[in-house]
Amino acid sequence: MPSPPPPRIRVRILTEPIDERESIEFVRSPLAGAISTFIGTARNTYHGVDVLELAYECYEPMALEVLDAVARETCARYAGDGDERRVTVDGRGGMGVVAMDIAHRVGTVGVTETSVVVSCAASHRKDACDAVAEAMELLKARAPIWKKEILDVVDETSGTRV
Amino acid sequence: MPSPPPPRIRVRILTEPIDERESIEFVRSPLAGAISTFIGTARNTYHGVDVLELAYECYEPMALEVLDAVARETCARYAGDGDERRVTVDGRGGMGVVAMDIAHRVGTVGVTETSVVVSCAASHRKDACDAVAEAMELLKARAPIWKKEILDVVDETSGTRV
Amino acid sequence: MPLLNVLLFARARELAEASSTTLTLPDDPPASVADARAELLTRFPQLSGVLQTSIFALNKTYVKRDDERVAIVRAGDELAVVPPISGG
Amino acid sequence: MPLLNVLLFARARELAEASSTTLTLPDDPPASVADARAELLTRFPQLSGVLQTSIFALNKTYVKRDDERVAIVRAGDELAVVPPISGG
Repeated sequence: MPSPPPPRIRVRILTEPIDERESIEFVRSPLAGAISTFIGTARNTYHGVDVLELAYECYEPMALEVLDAVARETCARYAGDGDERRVTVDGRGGMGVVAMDIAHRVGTVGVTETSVVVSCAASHRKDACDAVAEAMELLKARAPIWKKEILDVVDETSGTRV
Repeated sequence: MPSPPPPRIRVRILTEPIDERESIEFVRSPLAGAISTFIGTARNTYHGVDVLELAYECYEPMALEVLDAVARETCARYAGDGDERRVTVDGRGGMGVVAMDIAHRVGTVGVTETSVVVSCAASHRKDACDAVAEAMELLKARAPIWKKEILDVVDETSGTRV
Repeated sequence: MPLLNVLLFARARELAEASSTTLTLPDDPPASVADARAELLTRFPQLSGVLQTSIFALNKTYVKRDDERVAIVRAGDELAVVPPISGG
Repeated sequence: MPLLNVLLFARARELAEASSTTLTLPDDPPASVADARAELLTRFPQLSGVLQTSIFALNKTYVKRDDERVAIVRAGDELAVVPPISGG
């Protein structure tokens, strides 16, 4: 029985638009029957107020370390035992998670544009989906990244948008 | 408070390769802060035996009706109340799911190629991820689609691959 | 005497060596999906195994196994043999 | 007298009108993150509010609020003020 290979992991902080397809292709693997991708996009409202765009700021060297740790922890948690001979009825097992890609954009992100992508490939469906959900939870809890909503509200004192 | 628009829904059975990016762009919306995409891919092993390719067969008119029903039920289940003024701490709410795209490929699907894509956009993260997971469960339980693994095993009687 | 269109998929299609067939069934009393199942078995004895694990879809709606006796088939209806599905 | 590099982000950066600063702290006894927090408040009183909800990262590792007194800062260390994060 082959043991699972170490997961392929990539993490990036990008100032340019994120290419979701390239993220999917990065994780695609003959060992994987499932790819799950989460894409965070800039919504047009914040607590009911119109949003013009988002501005993301990042402590980049630390953020890269945190994202790498998040990916490694998540891949380890959803690793498989390499046994592909068994029928899986629960959407897990086999090689488990085999690849993960995390990319976060910084700078100005327009409405509908992508701010973050997490892609994960696994032998089976639930490992892939759960690993992505968990990586997003950990990213939001730990990565030193800040979002600021640029709202369509003019400050009456300064005349600038807030 | 605006009420959520009816969800945009598209379902397809395709003989050509599925374009994952196009599926993501179909669901992308200024109302959505989250897009979740699940991609089923052809794995290189089946119960430990090498797989050469997959062959999918479909009862197409019924499959399209089932996929449409799956998308509508799932969107209804994760619909929001339109209230974007509240802070969401649970990754749900607002407009809920605003768009879903389901595409299933039929015919020959090579190893690593995509057999199915489900994309969903929602105001918030958990609604999008849970709706995709649920749509996949329903699709697997109900859609009249059959997968056959073409294995790298030669039948000794006929001399053909099984 | 309704003429029923029957579609065969996956293992059922392979064993019958046909992707569709037609069945002629009695109409008094009206025939049911259960009658169609019996007639299919007579016509294609090689489907015996796969029919045990298949359900039928009548005009694109699944018929529960317990409802096959009460699901009436009419001339021009489309009945599909649905072996265990495996999409995704 | 360690010279400590301090990075300021988000609301802390906006209020201080600076993305970084340096602090000179006593080295006998050695200064801690808690001392840096106090010195920052003296230097930038306008950070009073945001510092209450911020944590520090020392050389790219978060320092728990309860550990600020025991986390020693050394010359050349990099200390970051981390207001509540909101990535994703």
